[in-house]
Amino acid sequence: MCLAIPVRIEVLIDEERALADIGGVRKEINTALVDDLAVGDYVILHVGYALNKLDPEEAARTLALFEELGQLQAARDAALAEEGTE
Amino acid sequence: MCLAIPVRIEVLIDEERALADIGGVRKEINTALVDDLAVGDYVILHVGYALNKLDPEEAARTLALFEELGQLQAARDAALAEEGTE
Amino acid sequence: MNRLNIANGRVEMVHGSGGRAMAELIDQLFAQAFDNEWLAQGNDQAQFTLPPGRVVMATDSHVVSPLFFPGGDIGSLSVHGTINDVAMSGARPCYLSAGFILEEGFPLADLKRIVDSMASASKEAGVPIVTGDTKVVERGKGDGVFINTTGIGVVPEGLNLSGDRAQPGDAILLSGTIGDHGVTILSLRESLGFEADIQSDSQSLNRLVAAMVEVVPEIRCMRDPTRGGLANTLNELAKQSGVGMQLFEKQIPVREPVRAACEFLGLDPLYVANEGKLIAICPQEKAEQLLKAMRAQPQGREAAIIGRVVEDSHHFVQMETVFGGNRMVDWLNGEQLPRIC
Amino acid sequence: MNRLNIANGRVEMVHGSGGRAMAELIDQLFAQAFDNEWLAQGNDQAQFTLPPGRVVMATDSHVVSPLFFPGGDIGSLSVHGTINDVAMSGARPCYLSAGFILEEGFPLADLKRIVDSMASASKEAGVPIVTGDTKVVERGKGDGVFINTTGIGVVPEGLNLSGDRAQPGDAILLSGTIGDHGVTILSLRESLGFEADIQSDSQSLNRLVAAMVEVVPEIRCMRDPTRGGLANTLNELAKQSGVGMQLFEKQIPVREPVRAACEFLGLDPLYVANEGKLIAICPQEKAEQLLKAMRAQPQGREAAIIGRVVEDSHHFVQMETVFGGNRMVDWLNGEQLPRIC
Amino acid sequence: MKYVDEFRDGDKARAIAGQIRAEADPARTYHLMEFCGGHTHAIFRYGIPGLLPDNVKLIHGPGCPVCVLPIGRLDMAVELARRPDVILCTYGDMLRVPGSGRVSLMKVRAEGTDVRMLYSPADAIKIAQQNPDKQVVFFAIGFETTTPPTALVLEQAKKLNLSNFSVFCNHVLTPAAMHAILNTQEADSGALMLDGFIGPAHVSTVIGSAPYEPFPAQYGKPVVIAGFEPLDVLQAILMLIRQLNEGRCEVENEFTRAVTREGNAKAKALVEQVFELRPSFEWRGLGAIPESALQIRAEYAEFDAEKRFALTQLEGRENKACECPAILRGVKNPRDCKLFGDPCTPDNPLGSCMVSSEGACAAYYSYGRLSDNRIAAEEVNA
Amino acid sequence: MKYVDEFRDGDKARAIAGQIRAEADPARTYHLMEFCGGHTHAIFRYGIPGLLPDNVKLIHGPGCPVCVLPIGRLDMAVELARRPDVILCTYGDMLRVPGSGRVSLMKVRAEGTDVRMLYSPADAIKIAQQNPDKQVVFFAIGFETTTPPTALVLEQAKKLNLSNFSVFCNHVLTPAAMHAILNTQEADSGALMLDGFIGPAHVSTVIGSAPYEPFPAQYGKPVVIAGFEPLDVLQAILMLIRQLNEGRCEVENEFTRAVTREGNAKAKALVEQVFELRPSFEWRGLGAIPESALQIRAEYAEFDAEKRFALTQLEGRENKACECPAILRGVKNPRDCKLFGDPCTPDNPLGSCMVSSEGACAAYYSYGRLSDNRIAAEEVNA
Ligand code: SF4
Ligand code: SF4
Ligand SMILES: [Mg+2]
Ligand SMILES: [Mg+2]
Ligand SMILES: [Mg+2]
Ligand SMILES: [Mg+2]
Ligand SMILES: [Mg+2]
Ligand SMILES: [Mg+2]
Ligand SMILES: [Mg+2]
Ligand SMILES: [Mg+2]
Ligand SMILES: [Mg+2]
Ligand SMILES: [Mg+2]
Repeated sequence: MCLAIPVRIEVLIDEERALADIGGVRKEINTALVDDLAVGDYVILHVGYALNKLDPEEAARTLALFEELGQLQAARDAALAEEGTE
Repeated sequence: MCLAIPVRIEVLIDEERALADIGGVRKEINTALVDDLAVGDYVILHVGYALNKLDPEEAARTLALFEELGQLQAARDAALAEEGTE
Repeated sequence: MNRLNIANGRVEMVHGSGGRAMAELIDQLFAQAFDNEWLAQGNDQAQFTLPPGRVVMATDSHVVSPLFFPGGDIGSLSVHGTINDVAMSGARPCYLSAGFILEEGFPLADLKRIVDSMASASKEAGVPIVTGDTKVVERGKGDGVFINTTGIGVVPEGLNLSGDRAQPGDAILLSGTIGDHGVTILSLRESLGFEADIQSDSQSLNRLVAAMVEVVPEIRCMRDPTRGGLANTLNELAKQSGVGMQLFEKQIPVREPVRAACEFLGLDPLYVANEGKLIAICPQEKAEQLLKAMRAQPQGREAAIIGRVVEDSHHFVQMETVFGGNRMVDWLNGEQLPRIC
Repeated sequence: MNRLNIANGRVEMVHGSGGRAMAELIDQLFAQAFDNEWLAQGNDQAQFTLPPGRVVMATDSHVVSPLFFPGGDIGSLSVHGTINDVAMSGARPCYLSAGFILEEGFPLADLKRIVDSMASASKEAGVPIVTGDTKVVERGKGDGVFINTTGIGVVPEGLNLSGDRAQPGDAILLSGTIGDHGVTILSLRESLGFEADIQSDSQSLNRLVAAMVEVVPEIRCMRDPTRGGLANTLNELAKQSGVGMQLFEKQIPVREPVRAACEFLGLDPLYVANEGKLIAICPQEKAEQLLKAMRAQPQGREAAIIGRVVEDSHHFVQMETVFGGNRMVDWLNGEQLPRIC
Repeated sequence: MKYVDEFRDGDKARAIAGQIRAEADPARTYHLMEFCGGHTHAIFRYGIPGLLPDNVKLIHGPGCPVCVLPIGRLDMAVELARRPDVILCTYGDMLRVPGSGRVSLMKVRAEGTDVRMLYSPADAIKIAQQNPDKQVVFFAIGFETTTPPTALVLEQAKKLNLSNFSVFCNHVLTPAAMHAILNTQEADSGALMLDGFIGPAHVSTVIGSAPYEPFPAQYGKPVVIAGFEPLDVLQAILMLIRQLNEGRCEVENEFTRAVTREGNAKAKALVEQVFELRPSFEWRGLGAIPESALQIRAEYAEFDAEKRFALTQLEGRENKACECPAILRGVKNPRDCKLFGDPCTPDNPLGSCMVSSEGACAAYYSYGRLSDNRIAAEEVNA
Repeated sequence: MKYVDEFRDGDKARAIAGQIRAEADPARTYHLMEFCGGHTHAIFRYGIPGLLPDNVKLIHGPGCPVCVLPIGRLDMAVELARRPDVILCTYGDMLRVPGSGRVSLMKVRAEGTDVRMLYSPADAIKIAQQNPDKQVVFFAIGFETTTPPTALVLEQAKKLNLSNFSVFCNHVLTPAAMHAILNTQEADSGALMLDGFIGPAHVSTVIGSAPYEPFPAQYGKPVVIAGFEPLDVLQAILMLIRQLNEGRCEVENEFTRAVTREGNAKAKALVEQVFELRPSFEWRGLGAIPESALQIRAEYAEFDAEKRFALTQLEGRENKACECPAILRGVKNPRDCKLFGDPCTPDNPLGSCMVSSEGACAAYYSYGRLSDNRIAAEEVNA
């Protein structure tokens, strides 16, 4: 029910409508709930309505965090491999 | 368009409706256009409505006329046969 | 597996989705009623071996309204209709497929009645329904149930029946009374609403055909006079064979109520549909023998020789009326009848 | 014979009456497009000989909405769908029948487009439409056109494919990307109204199948993952064979726009219909050889090994997700999708 | 079927036909017009022309209500049917008649409009009751046979206070048309060969035989009212030949079992109550004929579709090559039309006479194009 | 798909899962409730339980709007749908939920009523415009995510002056439900084992993170707001474990890319303008919760289906053996229900939790009934 997905704004049609893209799928969406949209912005799309803008910097930060955890895991894997070869 | 057929009144349902029979087919008909109907009467049925009563004596008279012509024809046939055998 | 609520349930869109609900419908309704080894294989197709001979294939979709009528229903009709089309080639019908298009909201109890009726028609004729398909359309996009059946059969060695083989001098035989099916369906139309002691003649003719071709393998062609009735089917054959036909009205069996109903509806029984009758054309010298063989079968008890093939470059079908005059029996001309098959 | 007004005419009730108007429709539209010796016989059934081998019969009614879509229409779909069902047994499809249920008022121009599309699909696959039937229902009792096709074919000697033959250890192969057909149809729904650079994968697979069984006659079974998609078809096979299956999500080809559309519609591509894809199960040691044979065909260029048959008393289909977890891939559960086939 | 089968007896037919041959004067030709389509239909269906000597010629009259309706009136019905709020109901034959540009009600129905075929006008009332959101219009056509049921339906609608029912009235009058036939240019110039009328069967059950009395008196044309069964027709032909041979010229009644001089008084009174004469009405083939049709009286104005929908009279576009007008005036035969049979057929009618089985062209086409390679039934049964 | 695929990466998942195993204290159990059905769905679809150590237990919360709607409200929608003048529109999942006597909207539709599935509430407006003769009712359900679109639609209906459109409002509030869960008898008695919440993703994009601040403060339960992608869920689990290990108890936000403390001010203002708090609303499983749902303000009363149709609250008949209520309170697992799997399945749902793929029973049934004979992908490709 709360199914929603990030889509990229491709064209601003008017105050309330935009053309959005996700993975090559283009769809007209309602943007009345979100101010100050620009082409290239990502918004969360729900039942045909943009709910909110997505913050690319925050997304990058979260992904960086995952990256760090990935390095920790690599270290653990290496340690495990070492153990295994001992 | 003026397709109509004699049917026999089987049951008088009310002032305006009767059950009629033709050759074993039973159908409810409207009788509002014909007064003084009785079971056993034949009426001319058209687009679901009885148009008129059929007069059995007149029908018999017409058929008797045909019968006479039939006898004339039989006589002609006999004469022709005679000719043929001559 | 959930149990279908056959008593009170209805067809829902999900029954056509390809998922579990459809599998349940198929298992509990179709497979149970038709019950044979091929369906039980559970594949998207049936496999079997056929006896040697030419193979025959015929198909009919059935859209009759109303679905139930005296003498049958869309289920039995769909089995008879295709078995008969296969049999008209002289073939022994061997297997049937069944494709259902169900309308959302159709009562499962009615569907079961129809499917059971198909099953018993199929069993009675000895022709199993070996593969099938079910689709569901939204309410308002169908009419309860439409059923396509397709049949295959095999023509025994030595037979060669085809609509283009009638020859001047051949006799035209009819297996029984005409008009029963069409008039039965008409009698159910609310606006016509008449009652008569008649019922559809819907029946399988494969056993009759087997008896006929055994006795007279020289039969030129057979055809079942369904939509368009006797008149139209004879015109088809006349055109295909490039011949004319001469019929005799007084030899064509018509039940009294059928004649009467046609009379008050302004219809001609020659154009009214049948579902369990056949026309056969054979050399004149075999006609009596064939007639005897037909009358010996329950489906041919009222068979009659109704006319003869004649030379006619116009390919006209004509009929001597009971009245003594001769008239044309033309192709059916766009008559407005309810859906009958 | 009158000329049909194909450009501006519409289907009328009289086109289904069995009379001259119907004969005109059949002659000028169907017979002309399908054009083959069997139809030309003009009988109510087609006769032909079959090569030796087990005979296979499959049927499907097609009720897709909309009738025309990128990559095909109900006409081509109805030819592909049944050819594929026949071919999935390993058979060479030989002949098709076609049964039309037309809605009063349907434009003849659209009907011609559909019939022409059937004709070219049939020609391309080398499987002629040899017999047919036409019914017309009143406006509001149908949905433009429904088409039933039934096919028969012959299984070459030495092949024995059936859905109950999968064995633990067998490899599961898929002939290409999934979800293209279903998502294409969804994209045309007015209320969804999205655009994507995709089209239906509707195509005949008989040539691909012929190439496959020639190289690997040991194939256990094949099936086309149509309604219910890959997930449902694999569950069917698992149930029939009494086995489980283990899939690997990352090996299942899905086009990006299909994945994206499913994402925003809340669908799973595993459950979305395909019309030109097949699943094959074969002994593990033949898998690479089969994959190579598939990839050599235009219909199998994107083929992949997507999993393995395992022992499982629950007959579960499971999938290792791209994420690394394992999940069940259950039967389709009453999803509400538009009519897609 | 009593009163039906007796009147189709083959032996009697031979007898009457024999008598006709015996009495018909070989030195002259008898041109007899069957006014009614019902007679035309019976004549062809039972093969009557084959029983008659060559000098007895039947001319098909305009007594087919489908045939005589001018295209403009049909176009008005098409306009009505195309209104989204309207359900148009009419008799089956009317559905296939081509209007201007060959648009028939059947084609309009295939476009998606709601056009329904009626078996009885009473059903139109039911449809109105079942569709309170719609305007149900009964497109009424027909001669005096069909008019009383329409009158009853209008009365019923008034009683039921139906606000969504009306009648598009096209009822026409038989005697007026007979007068018109005898007053055409062709009739005046002698191109119309007509020695007498086979008079209407069922129309006469309603109006009686009296209204035909002017024809012998005014035009010197005898009239024999005949039933629609084939023996009735044969007998009427014999009776006309006798009148002509004997120099008599009167109204005779062969159909005495159903027709009296007065007709059905109750039906006539009802028609009088609901309808009144139109000052003039256009007939296909015959042009505008004064006082030849009925319109709905002011008391029933709310049920008059012409008033409710403020219909304006349309000028139909006739198919120029179609000979229906001349055929309806009795001066041409279907065979005289270049379109007859190709391309004009009952499946693809180009004119109204090819639609109803009572139309001369349709009857001629469906029953009359005979070849002559008959064999006898006896031979087949040998 | 940007911002989607990166959050489903299998290697990263192994890394976070590894970190969870490294940090989770084997000596204790972590009971974490994902409030949202969206999380429940992701957890099962991506096989997250298999990646977690045994002592990290996920509890499925009531955050599935289909699941928590009481049967009585559904019965009211059924009543509406059965009105001949009504077209009832709603989201797809709602169609299959069994109401009293197992009557679902899908079954009512099969009866012949006009029930339509919506993809977007904007379509309800279109349907109303296309069907001026009908009353179009949008059966609106959902948490704060779904509410702003409904508000927009109500505003639009008012602007368009639609006289045949109304909304049957069943919008509910997340924080109120969270409070309720922590205030049940079971919670008081300690039968509810709950150490912290994985907080809503899309609800929080609208309402922000601030509304969760009472939960640490009032109940000592930490909350980590998480996106609906599987890496988000794993990361949130890690963050909760860390809070619990470190003895912290606060609201944290894993979904910073879309959620701020304040949420979407414009959407909140619009909701405030159109809706107001209901004094009390019945939740399935949780009973009546004060101020837990919205109703349409008096200014929009003409578009309120409850007022337009004078609906009275119905008492639904629950299936007695269905454990949805306890599951929704977090104290039972689908496996605890005797009906689970037989006869209750997604195709034959006996309770609401078996309907939506976000319902705990459905998610569990469709994705979670795993056997353990996995083989590795590497082996297959060998
Ligand atoms: S044949 Fe056709 S076109 Fe010619 S007069 Fe008759 S109806 Fe008119
Ligand atoms: S399994 Fe079905 S009956 Fe049991 S709790 Fe879940 S939804 Fe209710
Ligand atoms: Mg057939
Ligand atoms: Mg048939
Ligand atoms: Mg046939
Ligand atoms: Mg199928
Ligand atoms: Mg199939
Ligand atoms: Mg198929
Ligand atoms: Mg298949
Ligand atoms: Mg057929
Ligand atoms: Mg209309
Ligand atoms: Mg309703």
